[in-house]
Amino acid sequence: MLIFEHSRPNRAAHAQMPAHAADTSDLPAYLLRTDVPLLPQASEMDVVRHYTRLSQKNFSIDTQFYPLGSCTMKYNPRACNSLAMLPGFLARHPFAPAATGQGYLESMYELQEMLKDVTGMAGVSLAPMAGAQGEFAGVAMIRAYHDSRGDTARREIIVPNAAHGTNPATAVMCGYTVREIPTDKEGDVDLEALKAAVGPHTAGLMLTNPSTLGVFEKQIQDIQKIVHDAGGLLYYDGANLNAILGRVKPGDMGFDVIHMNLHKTFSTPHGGGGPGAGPVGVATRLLPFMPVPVVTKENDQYRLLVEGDIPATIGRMSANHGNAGVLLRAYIYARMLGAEGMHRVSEFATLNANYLLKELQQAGFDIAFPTRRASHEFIITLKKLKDETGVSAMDFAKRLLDYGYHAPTTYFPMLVPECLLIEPTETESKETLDGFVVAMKTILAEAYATPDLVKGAPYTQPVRRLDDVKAARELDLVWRQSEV
Amino acid sequence: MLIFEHSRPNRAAHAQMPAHAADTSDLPAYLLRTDVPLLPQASEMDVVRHYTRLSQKNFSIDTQFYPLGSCTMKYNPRACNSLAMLPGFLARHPFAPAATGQGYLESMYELQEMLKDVTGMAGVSLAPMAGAQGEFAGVAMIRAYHDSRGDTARREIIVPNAAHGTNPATAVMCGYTVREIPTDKEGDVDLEALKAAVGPHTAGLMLTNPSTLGVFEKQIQDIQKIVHDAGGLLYYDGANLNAILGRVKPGDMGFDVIHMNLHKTFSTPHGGGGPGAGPVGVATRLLPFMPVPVVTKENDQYRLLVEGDIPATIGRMSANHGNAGVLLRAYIYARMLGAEGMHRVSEFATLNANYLLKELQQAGFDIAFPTRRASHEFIITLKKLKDETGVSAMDFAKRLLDYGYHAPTTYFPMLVPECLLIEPTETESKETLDGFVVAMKTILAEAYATPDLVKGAPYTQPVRRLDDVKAARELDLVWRQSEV
Amino acid sequence: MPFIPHTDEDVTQMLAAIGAPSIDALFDEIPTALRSGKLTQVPEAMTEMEISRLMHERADMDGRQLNFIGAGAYEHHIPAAVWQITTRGEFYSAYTPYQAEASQGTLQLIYEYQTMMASLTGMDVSNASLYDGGSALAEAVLMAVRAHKGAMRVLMPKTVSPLYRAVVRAMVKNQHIELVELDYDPASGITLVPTTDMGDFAALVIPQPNFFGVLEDVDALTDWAHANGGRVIALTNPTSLALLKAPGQWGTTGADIAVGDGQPLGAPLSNGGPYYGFMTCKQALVRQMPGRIVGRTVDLEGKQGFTLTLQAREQHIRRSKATSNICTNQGLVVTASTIYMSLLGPEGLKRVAAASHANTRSLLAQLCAIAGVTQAFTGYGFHEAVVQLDRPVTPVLAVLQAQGILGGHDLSADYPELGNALLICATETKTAADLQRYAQQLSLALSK
Amino acid sequence: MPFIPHTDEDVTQMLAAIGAPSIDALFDEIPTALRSGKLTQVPEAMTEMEISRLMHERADMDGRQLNFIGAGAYEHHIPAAVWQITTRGEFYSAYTPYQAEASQGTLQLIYEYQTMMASLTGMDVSNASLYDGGSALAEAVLMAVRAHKGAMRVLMPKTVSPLYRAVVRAMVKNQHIELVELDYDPASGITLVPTTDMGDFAALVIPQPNFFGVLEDVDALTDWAHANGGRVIALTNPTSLALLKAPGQWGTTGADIAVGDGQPLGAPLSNGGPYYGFMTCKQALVRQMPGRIVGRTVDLEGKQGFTLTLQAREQHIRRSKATSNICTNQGLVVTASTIYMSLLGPEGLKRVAAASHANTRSLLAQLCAIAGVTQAFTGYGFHEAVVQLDRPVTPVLAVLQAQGILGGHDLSADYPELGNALLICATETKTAADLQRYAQQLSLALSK
Repeated sequence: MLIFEHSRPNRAAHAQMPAHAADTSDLPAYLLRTDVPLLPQASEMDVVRHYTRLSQKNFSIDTQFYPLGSCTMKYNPRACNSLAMLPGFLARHPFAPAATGQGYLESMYELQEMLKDVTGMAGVSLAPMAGAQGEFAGVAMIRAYHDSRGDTARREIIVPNAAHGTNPATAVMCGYTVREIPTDKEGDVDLEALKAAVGPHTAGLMLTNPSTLGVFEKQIQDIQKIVHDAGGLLYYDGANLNAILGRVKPGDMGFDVIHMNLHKTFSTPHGGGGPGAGPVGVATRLLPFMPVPVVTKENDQYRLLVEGDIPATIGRMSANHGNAGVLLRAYIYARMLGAEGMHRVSEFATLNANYLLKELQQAGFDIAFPTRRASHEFIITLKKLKDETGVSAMDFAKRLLDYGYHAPTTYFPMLVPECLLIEPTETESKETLDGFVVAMKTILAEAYATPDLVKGAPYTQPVRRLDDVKAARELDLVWRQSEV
Repeated sequence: MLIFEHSRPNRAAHAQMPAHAADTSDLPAYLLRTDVPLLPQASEMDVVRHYTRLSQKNFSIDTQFYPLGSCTMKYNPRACNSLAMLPGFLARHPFAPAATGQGYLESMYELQEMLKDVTGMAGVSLAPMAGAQGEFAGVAMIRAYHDSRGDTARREIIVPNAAHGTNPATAVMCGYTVREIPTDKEGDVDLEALKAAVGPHTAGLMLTNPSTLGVFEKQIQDIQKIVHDAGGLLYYDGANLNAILGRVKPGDMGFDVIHMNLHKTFSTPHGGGGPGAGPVGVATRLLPFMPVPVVTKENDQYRLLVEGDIPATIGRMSANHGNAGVLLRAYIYARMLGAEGMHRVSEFATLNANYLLKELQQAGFDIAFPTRRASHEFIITLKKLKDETGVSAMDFAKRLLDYGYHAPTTYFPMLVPECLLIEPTETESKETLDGFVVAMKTILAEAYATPDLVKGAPYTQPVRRLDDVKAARELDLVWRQSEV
Repeated sequence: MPFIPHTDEDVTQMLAAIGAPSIDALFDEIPTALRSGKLTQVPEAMTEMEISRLMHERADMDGRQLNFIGAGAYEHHIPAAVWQITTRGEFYSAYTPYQAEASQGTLQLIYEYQTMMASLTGMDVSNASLYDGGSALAEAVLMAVRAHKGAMRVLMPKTVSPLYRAVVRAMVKNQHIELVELDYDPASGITLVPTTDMGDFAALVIPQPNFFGVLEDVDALTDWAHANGGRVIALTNPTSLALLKAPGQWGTTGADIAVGDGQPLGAPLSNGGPYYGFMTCKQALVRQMPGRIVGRTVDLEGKQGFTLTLQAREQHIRRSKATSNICTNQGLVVTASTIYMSLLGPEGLKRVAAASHANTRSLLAQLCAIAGVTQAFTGYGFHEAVVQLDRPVTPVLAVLQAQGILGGHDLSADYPELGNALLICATETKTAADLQRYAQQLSLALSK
Repeated sequence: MPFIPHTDEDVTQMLAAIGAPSIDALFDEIPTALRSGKLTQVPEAMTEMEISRLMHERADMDGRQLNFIGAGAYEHHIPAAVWQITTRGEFYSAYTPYQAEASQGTLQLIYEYQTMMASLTGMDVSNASLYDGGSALAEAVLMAVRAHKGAMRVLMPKTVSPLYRAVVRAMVKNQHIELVELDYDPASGITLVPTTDMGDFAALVIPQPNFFGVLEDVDALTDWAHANGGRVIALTNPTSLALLKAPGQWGTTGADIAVGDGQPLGAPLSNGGPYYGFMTCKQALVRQMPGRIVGRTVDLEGKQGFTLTLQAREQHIRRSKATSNICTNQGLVVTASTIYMSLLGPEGLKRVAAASHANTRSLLAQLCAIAGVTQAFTGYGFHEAVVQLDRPVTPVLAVLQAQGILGGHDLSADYPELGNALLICATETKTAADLQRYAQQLSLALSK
């Protein structure tokens, strides 16, 4: 039932509106609305009941295991939520003077300092509101750097073919053309192809390391040298930072700029699709171009540096200071981890991934890169299963829902057929992983014994498999009053 | 799965404990614990996940309609919760000086004043922590009153046979014997029996009005006269106060003492079985006996009156000021209702009850007192159905769970066979009531067509019908480590 | 009309269905003379926005001072998860779990709670909670007398909280139960084993730690009571049980009933409530226990499930013959407490107890180094202690309060024999700097 | 080890299963030279209790002053239910709803959100949200240019927030899109319909209300833009739309794209975020729209269900040819906003808008009665207004701030031509006493 179906003309949650309708007769008719917008007319209880029940139709970290590669679905500490929502933080207007926000600004300054340390970069801006905006800021800084040197022929960004789709999309948004380079059999960048690709047209390379294939790019030092020697800069996609937190610093690998997904590595909630936060860290040569605002400390007072303070800035990503409440959550999480805790994040994320890889291999699954260590994630391919039974990676994934597990990432990276990208994260216990392996084995057996059972999954969710084709062909994006 | 099954030796939620084990070597061994108590050893996420999932196995007002007679399961406004839990309220120690709790105490003072007004009583004490404690305080005051006058022969409390079980149980706790009197066919107290029962041994009468049969006691003025003339006092059980809020004041009916269930009429949450709050209101002659503490206002400052301030007090029900946080919620609710809103509570609770009665009567259900108006609740009896199909009120109730409705109160009051006591409250919409009627009709048809289907209900809950006999015979009240 | 969904059209349709001309007509059975007029003491309705602002202003008045008061309610850290989960609608707005199949969440949780409390106290069984510590003690006294079937006397040490004793008095006095006070040793602060014949008694109450924060000699007291035909009611602080010997292990055969206030396990101080009383006991006494109890059983298909059991003891079945008139438990606070205990675990709770103990010891040492402050008792302590000042307590506390410090609980009214006595407490929430600040301010206050 | 469940025994067993001697060994593919040492700028771990105290202290520093700043972020009452439901684990910790069957809660909610936003703006379709108002405007500019397939110029009135214009500049400058500024009428504060030939342009942005709180002549501007071959991008405050003409009704055929910041609909001020950007448009442009979109469809059994649709536009499918690089939306804030709109309803939102408007009018009247204060513009206003002072704004704001009042947003840096201009705002959260207090304090400040 949709909320609109609870709606009746003139019903309302009366405690939630000003008691009287104030006078607006000073406004002329030609500026005024004449129809009633289609907002629900419902009682407070009906709204509470509707959305409480709706929430129960979701999988979530608080209720299920998400072995979802590349997404780092780990526990979101509840304290981060309640402390970031303390009245003093919530009530402050973004344009209120810095003097009224020292508690917030101090926290943000310290977050910048911590992120500089873990990434090994010279500066951090918290401004970007999500990973993709962080990427945009990063590539825009690369461009600003070359432009500032008059090196304007560099109009190409190199991207490995295993990269996230945001990488090429971002490069285009920054006015670059994209050149894809292949991956070798071991899952590493094809060095020869890279050498052939670089040149005076190369603005930079965007790389995820550990890669989207779940392995650490062993030749990272060579790659760095090739790109830098050609005059390009190196962009680090922080999607997989959880795998190396406190163990390897992107700055030490020679990267010039990095974005971090705080909703991955720093455990801010995914929230059903956002908000995230995508701070960028930069090497010294990119400091002059950082997106504003940046928090600074002067005479023990904190304030935001804006356009006038960083004259060559690429500008601003938002009218304010990014997703401030998300940044606060990340700060609180970082403080609870501490230095030691950060080291342990990558250790146990890696332990969990390698254990799960081994157990699934034992259970008869094909590992995409069996000779490699898993980073915090790894890939299995169901190509053989598909060929033999017709059961696809998608079918397999849907069947997992019936067993109470969120599906792994499917069909990404695109270059491994029928793949499942699996990332258990450090916050799951051995028993949970063992339970998942049992479910995987059970489904594997089902796929051979009763393939139609698996192809028809899921059976236990609020709906059966949905018709995506119909959804795209017969677009139905809004409810209409005429449906009542 | 029980929380203990998530437990592993030496696992822990490390953010939740002091970082180091402090020195306790000054304590001698003979005072110390040597075994490890059976508390879970689990990660923070496992605990959060376990209890979040567990919560989803509950019905609740926020997810379902509860037509639960006598319980007044209405919407608990979310603001009452968040405002009662503001840090300043939560952090205050009950023994902190009154000067540090003026915000709380002022609210409580105003709550007392409002409750005096709606009950028509001369004084209110907020001390009792639940209805049963309110009853205890009320009857103890009746006893203290008689005792203070040397009228010590009055050792009997009269209770109608339709009363809640707490009434006789309370009278016994106060050292009284209980005399039950019958109810007439119209659902009213049998006046002749009452006249025959009263005498110099009569300490008082405990009455619910509207009664547990869902009707307003029409002869209340006669009853009052009979009891008072015999020298007894009148106790008002506030269970059904929602039915007359702002319309009839128990004080005007001549009652000497009343308790109120704030978790009913004033919408504090039931919380899966408490905490409640059971303030008592008293007529002038009982003022000297009120339970402490009581909030007073002196020179614009608020403080608690304690034993020394009310020398003849029956004493205290708790070491502190009762269920303070519950009282705050009731206060907030009362302020949001306002005077007009309180009138409307009883109006719409009564409208909903009478509408539902009529619709169910139309649908073929037998109404226990068809000639009477429903107050905020009413009774249907399934005796005929039971005789014809074997389907009992319990079976019917369980089947309602399958349709997403909580069961009405069953088998209470005991004097109506196979009864369902139904109270829709004022916060449910006509559509919800109509939906409930459809479910009731459907089950009625099922009971005749496929009685075994109804007898086997529920089918859609986390468990099927439970074996209560086994539960009581083979007591299993704690989990044991040996089960792992 | 806050919280009422009815539209005018709804009302018209519903009245038509009823066949009544107006809502007013639905009240026609109420004698006209009784119908009340307007409420005069209830102000006009406030919107949520308005009440919100008012309550924020009032809560801000009740500012958080640095608190060193214990005396039965203790300031502990409560993990954020505890109340975030507890106030989920499914727990918060659920009814008492009488419909077991639709209440497995609450029921399983209580079963888990019962298991934890029984283990923490070293007893066999637990109920689902009572109102608070004081009323739980009163119920334990009634229960012991019921079980004894003879003696109507209960021995009550003066080291039991004066307020708890007041609650017990109020609740048992109409049933002719006599409470016999036991004195304490003025040097050690512990209750001495009686050396004279105390006559028949149904039970001895043993507080551990006692109201002075001092640890009683529970083994000796327990064995003495049992040897003299009385049962033992243990009154304990649940946090302390992570560190101290469980009542079930006291003496040769253990206490018979254990009660206390569950507040330290996840309930905020909150002006005194809602807290909850816990009660556990030996298996033999289970049918004498008041309050709700959850049992594990199976469903039609043999699947594990949970349900309220032994309801035949309760008022809604047994009426005037019930074990108590008690009806509600403190379900929501028990929910919080169960989550709290699960998050802390045995090691966490033990560290909380140990840190509180060590902080109190440290504070005590610092305070007693101040001229004019002495320690009142020589007995072992847990996380509270009594100090005696060289001048009346009230003005000293007022000076501290002006500095933002709540310096403790003044004992001079309840225990005049102790002189200018102050009960102090420092839980794990206090830092070394906090303790130092208190000592400095007290030193300043006493130097004037 | 906060948030890591592993026991030593777990680690031993897991390493044995892997066949690795240590956790360290699992990193053996990383070149030794790259392994970093200790983190030096990350302090030692704090327990939840410790960080809790620290954050409470910091939040208390950021005290709540009486706020009259608007300028793009507005203080409205947010019903308690909104964030209590939004932060339920099932919404808070859920992933992006790619697995539709396990995400019907989030997906249905977004479908409901799309319906509300489309209706509020008078447009056909909505996406699932973008980052914030500024970036939504930038995406709308890119979308209009994409759709136009010719002109690379977009007309941008100076009455659009200077910060929004900065965001748009930063986001489009690398794609050779030219932003042409349009001046405003210094008397009325509205953007005048251009009377000269503006050349080819892809779109005209129309802010309503504009940054000065003044209402533009949206009908005339819309018709002019359409007559000259450009599309219309409406930039609106969603609260105002309960009162003001919806973009879909502007002029003869309505705006083509509507964007804005959703913050006023249930997101707290919160230092500037997280907020969300909304975007709705005409049906014809739906495939040019960036961001996620939810559609209704059916399952295998014909039952209604919801799923992400038109994913072929998005970066994870289309990569370098995507409509945008955008990946996340602001799901959780949209959740809050959808609940907010459901609780307020059309009448509630209209009353909020009307009360904000009336309060601002009243404040403006009181301020302009003070010597040295004049109203800057004659145009109609919504719930903000510009006043001009007889002296520099900064020191006056500082005096007010010392009295606990945030007096507004200083315009002198961004609009030097307006002199000592101050943008003020009073939403429904302000009482008559609040307004009076501001007027009194300003009067005092200016009398010195």
